[in-house]
Amino acid sequence: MIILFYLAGAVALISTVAVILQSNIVHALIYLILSLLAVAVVFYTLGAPFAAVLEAIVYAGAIMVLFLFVIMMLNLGKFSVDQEKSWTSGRVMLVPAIMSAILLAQLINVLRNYEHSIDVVEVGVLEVSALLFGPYVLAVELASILLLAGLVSAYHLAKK
Amino acid sequence: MITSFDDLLPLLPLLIATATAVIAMVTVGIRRNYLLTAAIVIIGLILTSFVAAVMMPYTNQQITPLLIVDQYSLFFVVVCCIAATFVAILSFPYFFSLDDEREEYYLMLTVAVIGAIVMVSSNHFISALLGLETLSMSLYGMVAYPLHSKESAKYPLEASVKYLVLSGVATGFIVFGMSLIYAQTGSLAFSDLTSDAAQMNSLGENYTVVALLMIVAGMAFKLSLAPFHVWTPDVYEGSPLPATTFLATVGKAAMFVVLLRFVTISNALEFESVVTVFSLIAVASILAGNLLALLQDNIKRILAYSSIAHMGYLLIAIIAGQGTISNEAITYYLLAYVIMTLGAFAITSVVSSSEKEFDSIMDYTGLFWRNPWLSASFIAMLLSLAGIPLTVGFIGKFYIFMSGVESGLWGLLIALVIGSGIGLYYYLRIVYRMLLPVEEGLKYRIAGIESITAYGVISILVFLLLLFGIYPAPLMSLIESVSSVI
Amino acid sequence: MILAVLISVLFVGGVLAWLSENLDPSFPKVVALTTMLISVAIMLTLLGESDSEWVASLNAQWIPRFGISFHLAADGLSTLLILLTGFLGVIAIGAAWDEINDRSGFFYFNLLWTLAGVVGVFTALDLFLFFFFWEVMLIPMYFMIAIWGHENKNYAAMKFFIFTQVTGMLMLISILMLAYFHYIQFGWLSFDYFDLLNVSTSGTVSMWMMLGFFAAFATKLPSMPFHSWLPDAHSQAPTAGSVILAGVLLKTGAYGLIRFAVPLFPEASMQFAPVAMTLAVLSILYCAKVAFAQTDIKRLIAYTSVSHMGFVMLGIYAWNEQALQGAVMTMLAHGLSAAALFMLAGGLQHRIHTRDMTHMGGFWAKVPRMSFAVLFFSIAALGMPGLGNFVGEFLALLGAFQASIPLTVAAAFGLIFASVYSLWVIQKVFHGEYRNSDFDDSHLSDLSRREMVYVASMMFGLVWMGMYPQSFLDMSEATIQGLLTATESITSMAQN
Amino acid sequence: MASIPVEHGLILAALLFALGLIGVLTRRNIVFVLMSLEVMLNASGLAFIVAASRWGHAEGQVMFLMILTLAAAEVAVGLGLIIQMYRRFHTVDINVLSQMKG
Amino acid sequence: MLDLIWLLPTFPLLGFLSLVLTSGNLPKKAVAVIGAGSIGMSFLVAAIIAAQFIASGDDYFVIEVWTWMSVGEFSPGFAFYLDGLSLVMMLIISGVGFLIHLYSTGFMLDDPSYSRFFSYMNLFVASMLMLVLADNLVLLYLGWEGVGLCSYLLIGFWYENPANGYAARKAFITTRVGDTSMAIGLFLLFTQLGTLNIQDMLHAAETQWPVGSGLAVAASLLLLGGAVGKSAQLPLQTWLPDAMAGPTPISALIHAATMVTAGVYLIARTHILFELAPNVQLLVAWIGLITLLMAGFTAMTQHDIKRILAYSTVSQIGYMFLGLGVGAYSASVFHLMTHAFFKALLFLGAGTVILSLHHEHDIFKMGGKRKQLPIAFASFLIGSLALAAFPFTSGYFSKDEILIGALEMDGPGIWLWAGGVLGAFFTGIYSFRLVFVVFFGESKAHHDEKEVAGFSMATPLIILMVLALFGGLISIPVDSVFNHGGEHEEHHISALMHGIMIVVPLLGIGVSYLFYMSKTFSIENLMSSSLAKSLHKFWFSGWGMDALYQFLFVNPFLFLARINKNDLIDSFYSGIVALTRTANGLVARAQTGQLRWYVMTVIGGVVLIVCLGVLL
Repeated sequence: MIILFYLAGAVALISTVAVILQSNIVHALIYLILSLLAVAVVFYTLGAPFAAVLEAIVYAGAIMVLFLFVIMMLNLGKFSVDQEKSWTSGRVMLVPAIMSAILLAQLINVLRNYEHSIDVVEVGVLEVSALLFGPYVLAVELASILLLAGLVSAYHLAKK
Repeated sequence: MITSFDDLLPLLPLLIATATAVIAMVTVGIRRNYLLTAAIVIIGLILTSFVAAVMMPYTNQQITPLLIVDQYSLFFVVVCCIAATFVAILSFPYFFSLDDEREEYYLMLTVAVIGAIVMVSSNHFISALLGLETLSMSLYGMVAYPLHSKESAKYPLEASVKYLVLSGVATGFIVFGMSLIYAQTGSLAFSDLTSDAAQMNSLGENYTVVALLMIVAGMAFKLSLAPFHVWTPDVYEGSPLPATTFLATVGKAAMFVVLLRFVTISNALEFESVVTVFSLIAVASILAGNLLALLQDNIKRILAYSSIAHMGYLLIAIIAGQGTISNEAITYYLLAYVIMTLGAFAITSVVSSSEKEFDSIMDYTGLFWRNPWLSASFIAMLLSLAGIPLTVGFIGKFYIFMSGVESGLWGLLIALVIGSGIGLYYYLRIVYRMLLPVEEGLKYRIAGIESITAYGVISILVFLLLLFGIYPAPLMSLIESVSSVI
Repeated sequence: MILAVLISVLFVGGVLAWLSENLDPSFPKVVALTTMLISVAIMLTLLGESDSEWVASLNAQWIPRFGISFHLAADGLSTLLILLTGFLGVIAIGAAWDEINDRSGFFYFNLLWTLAGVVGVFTALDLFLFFFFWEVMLIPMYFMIAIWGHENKNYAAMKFFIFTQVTGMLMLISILMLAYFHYIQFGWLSFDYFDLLNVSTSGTVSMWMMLGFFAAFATKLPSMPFHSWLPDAHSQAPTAGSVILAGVLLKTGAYGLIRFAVPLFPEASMQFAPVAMTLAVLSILYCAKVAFAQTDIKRLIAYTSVSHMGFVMLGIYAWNEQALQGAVMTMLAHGLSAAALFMLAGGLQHRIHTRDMTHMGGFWAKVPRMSFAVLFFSIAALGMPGLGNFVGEFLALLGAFQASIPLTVAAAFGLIFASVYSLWVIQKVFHGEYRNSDFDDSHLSDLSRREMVYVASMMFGLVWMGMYPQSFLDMSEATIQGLLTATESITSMAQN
Repeated sequence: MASIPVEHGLILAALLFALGLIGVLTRRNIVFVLMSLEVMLNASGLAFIVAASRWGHAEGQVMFLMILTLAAAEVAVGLGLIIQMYRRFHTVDINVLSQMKG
Repeated sequence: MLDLIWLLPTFPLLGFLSLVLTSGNLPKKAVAVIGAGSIGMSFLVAAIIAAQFIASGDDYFVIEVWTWMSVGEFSPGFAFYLDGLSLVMMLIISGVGFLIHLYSTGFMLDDPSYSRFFSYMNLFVASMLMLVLADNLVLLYLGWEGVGLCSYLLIGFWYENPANGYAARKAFITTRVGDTSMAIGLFLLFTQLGTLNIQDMLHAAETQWPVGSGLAVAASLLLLGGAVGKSAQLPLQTWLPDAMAGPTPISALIHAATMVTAGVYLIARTHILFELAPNVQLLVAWIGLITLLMAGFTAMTQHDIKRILAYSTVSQIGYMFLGLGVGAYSASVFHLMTHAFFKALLFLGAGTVILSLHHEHDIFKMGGKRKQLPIAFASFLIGSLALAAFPFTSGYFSKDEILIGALEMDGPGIWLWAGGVLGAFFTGIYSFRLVFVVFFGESKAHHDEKEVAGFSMATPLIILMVLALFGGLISIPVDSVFNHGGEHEEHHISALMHGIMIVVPLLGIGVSYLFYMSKTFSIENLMSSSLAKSLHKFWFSGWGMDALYQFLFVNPFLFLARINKNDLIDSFYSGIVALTRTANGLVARAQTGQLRWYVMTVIGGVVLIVCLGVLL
């Protein structure tokens, strides 16, 4: 399990790096899906199978497909790949990379002290559901409102 | 867990608002009618605020871990709903001649209000996040609303994209910060971060501070505090005026309530570095906001910049949190801010429509002699923003000063004085424009039958502005009692 | 109650004046004059009552949360200044009578509201209320300058507003600190003057608080180095605005120093007195010198105002009976003489459409009555005995001499400078050869009958003040004695 | 059972978050920007799952669900905007959206 | 009748008010009646009062009309104080004043501003009477400033010419310097002695201050400052010659007979204070001496008839100061009176000359006018004789007394006496230079003009001639004022000294005769050397004092005023404005509109605050 965690983590990292460096948008999307799936595996190793499944189905599945649809609609071809290459040079990366590195360094700096190991206990769909339909039932309702907002907005914005 | 009717009753305002949204949606589904939709929404919102107002004295209840319905949240439910009602009324003439489907706008507005209601009642990460995102999600739509219209004057698309991307980044920070705190405390509810239980993980103060500041950064973004303010003018300018109004009033107020609750419950001010950072943010916001507005010619941008500064003023009261009246100060100032911002935008929106917005100060040359009433209202709003007596803005500033004095925040008070001094310049620039002799005929209509209600809104706002500025005692005692629950 | 009625009359009169414009464009001035006369009548009723105690006191709760009350009352000093306000109010309306034809309704609205604010300032005994009125009088004044001002009105109005507002906020901070100290010491919040007098403050904190008040008052007064708004405001303001500004508004600063800054912080004030007196002397000398260099006649008079108000500040910070009486007399006399000079300069500008003295000269032959009037008030301004200004300045210097000899000697040089610039004006404008190449002199006519009445009444006032100042000194005496007694223990301690 | 140090999980999340940030900062293609935002949100979700398993709670997973919902809604709106942008400007370059400034 | 002493200044004041209020609408005849009549009334009252006062035999008489102001211990009143000194002064002022007013009714007849002229004149007389009758220093200061104001107004009476305005301002401002010094002296006296009532004050000073105490020195020095300003003594004498720009009767009244002697009056009035500070008193004498010599030199070089007289006035007041300085107070006051007579006569005579010759001032353009202008000639002759202290004219008695006073003084007295005698020599030269050049020799221009001297102008001249000749016989009742305590000392002066004092002025006249009448000596020869030329130039310019003051005070002031016209402090605020604008420019540059930059600032902000949070 531990190995799987690190392995999946490494895959997730590498594929995410690929996402942000990729020029071909479809390739990038596929790397992103890979990354999400790897994260799903991480979820699993951390004892959250329900989350892992949702990550795979909703995130890697539904949302990414949405992206794919849009990319197909926009029909970004070879030209856009060249354009992307010209947009992403090392110089452009420099400052963002430094800033992110500082932030990361800060985070790692403070996280270092966290000397606690996870005793992986599986928290499955039952426990989650008990919460969702128990104390957090309002959250579910509110999430529906959130989706309603997204729906209405997206409907209005995306229509012809 | 909701187990009984007693648990449901405090949720009545939220339920009514949601019902309004549903009814409106269904109505739109059955038959599109602009007036009808607007009427439903306005009635629903008025009802919500009325119910919340009636409930206010009796209710103080935690409903599930997510929502706290106390006097304070109900007070802001009332404020947000009334403000939203006014926005809805102002929107009516504005979108009246939009060559697109106009009804969804009201839907979004209602949903946004639901988000705001959730926010002001939240003391839990989940509800705060959901409320915030519900509000933002609707705002993306509202900001970009006229983008199909051929005559849409401004850049709603640009505004919306900017807002969405930046807001997404900010949400990312908030969520990540929450996860760090959750990792530390094991609780998703707002909780005391200085308690022994929170500190037992031997993570050290820095961990908590970093987590806190990431959340604060995200919230500061939503409040457009420096240095997270850059989006404000562009989004304000690009959005249709009613959406800007909503964003600037309800959006800010709800977010500020969340920040207040979060900071108060988590005892964030116990960390000295957090106080320092807050102070720096406040000073930076006051100076940046006022300086940016200095030579600006676009009224929406001026108001955007000034809102940056006003949020900085409010932050002073947050920093003064140890004092006895800082909560009252925040509450009063927020209310004042809502009234005067709403008023200022109301006046710009009354002369504008979705086809053409008159947002350059040049457009207001000589307004005083053409329409003294409208222009006097505008001057009152601007002077209130500048904090001149007779207006609610003065009492608000008085409160801020009082809380600053109480906590001995001299540096911040000096910044406040300097900022207000600079602020006078650009408010007076607008005033002066209006006082100039009339040039060529007015470019815009200043009265139309569909604007009558909008004029009504302006009169109410002016009335409130003066009432709370001249005889604030009743409001003060109300605020004193509602603020005590925080 | 009388005071509340008085202030309301002015407020309501202002609104009526504005509204009456819709009926007929000539109504506003009539309404304004009527209002003003009614107000003066009300003011005069104060005279009978005021001998030593606070009269016409009104104390109603306003904002109980902060212990703020609507507390108005007048004593001798207030009554004097209210009367000055009333008198100059009538004069100002007179000055505007012909000059303001454009949108006169709103003009008189602003005029009356400014005066209402001023009366409020002179009578408020709650510091919050005081601050409230302090700010209220600014806005209409801003409008007056910004709408009916001259070529550079925006700049001038803005400068006026920002200067007074920013320093006003510093004062607000001080007021709040004081109220907060009251809260700490007595357990309840109060903004009442008499409550706050009991607050004992000391050391650095009290010095800072005092400086907050000082900043606001020194700006309004104005004193070096806060004076730079005044020349602009004066030169750009319409005549009536200048009259009110010079005659009354500046006096609120001096009044504030006497009523609040010193009594509330006697110890800090005593420590600060040398600095304040030095500033006063610098104002007197520096501004006299700058005045001399001006070519804009209204600007010149404005600088002289600063110079003269330096005597007031000198007198106040010398803080003894002669000095304070001198300060009060200077306030009154300068109120009349500066107002008159501004009115005449405004009249001149109205006639020849320029304020540039380099274009003028030899007007005596053309407008002898006006020339004589200007001569009279210039002479008064330079401190000619027999006229009010002399009494004030002499007493102020006499008192100041007991506090600081070197500063008084330096201030006395102001008398020389005063004669230098006063006579320079006379020379440039009225003496010399008449030449009209630089301006259109078709409207250059002598004082009208109405103007003569105003000018004569002000002359009469100055002569009265100069020849029998006792009627004024008696009114302010009780107040001053009271203040001196109240601060006696501290001042005597400071001197030892 | 095996035990994974909590900080490793959180550092993984932080790394992914930072990468997402870099993506938002560097890409000019708005679709990439949106994808990077998803990465950031996903990283936050991961952090919640890690924290949840540290406490053995289910609450963290509930939060994850909410983030998921949020991400979905945001993508929907975001993609809607992208379509409109492409329709209007025929490009996905975010630099065209800089008409307002000052 | 003594109670009515307040009527004295009231008549002229009423005259002033009625003339001002009618603002030039009265016919000239009425103006003349009001203008001169009011002074005449004053004189009448003064004469009656004087008679009664002397008859009563009291030392003094006080009446307070009303309390001017009362603040704490400070309560000066409108109170009049009459004793021998003020009696003499009020008689001179109202008497000579009346004569000059009478003269003016004729002299100014052609002037369009006839009424304005008389209004100022009346105001002057009122102020001057106030000055001399005041029982406290504040009231005296009122008169003091009032006469200064009238002097200003009258010097600049012909305002079209900017030079007149300049002279007027110069006069006012220069005297104001002295006035300010005096005001400070008043503050000092009040602070130290607690009263400004002259008699009480002097009494208090006598009892509280030992002779030579620092306070007495300071107080008397400050008062002296006022006196030298008003009386045109060193170092504030420069204004008086320029003051001749006014109409000639003004010069006669204000700048010869009355106002300029106010300084003498002040010192005489407060002589007890000066006696407490012997060094200062000596300084008074030296100032008088130096001034009289310097002015004497200058008077010999002038061409302008009025300027010669002006310098001679300065010189004569120098004598009075000399007298005050050596303690010969009554001699000084006596000289003050005789000087008033003969100098008024000279000026009025000069006025007749000037008016007759169409405003010609240069004496070298006259000549031989003896027959053409007989009355003027007579005036000049008699006036000059008195001025030059020709034996048994009025000037002779008074000047003699002063010189004897000097001689009686120990220590430097002999030097002061010698200087005074030398001055008398110069007086002889310049006074008769004037007479010889103007009235004798060949007529150079203006042959045809007739003398303008109607009844109103001739009468005063004749009266003044009599007074100038025989005024020395009047005895003034000032002993009680000055001789408090000690008996009056008899003069013990050797005949030699008397002889010198009689001869020296005659020598001066003789020298003048040799140069200007018989032309035995030639001025041209004397002037041939370059040293003489530059000396002449130096004296002509009044010892370069004007240039010196221009350089020391006026130019720096003008320079400072010019460079700081726009108010340095204002630039400070402009600087703040500029700074704000720059700051605006800087922050506004962040608003690029570029989304990626915006994201950058947001993330940068997070990085910043997180780092700050950790580091702080």
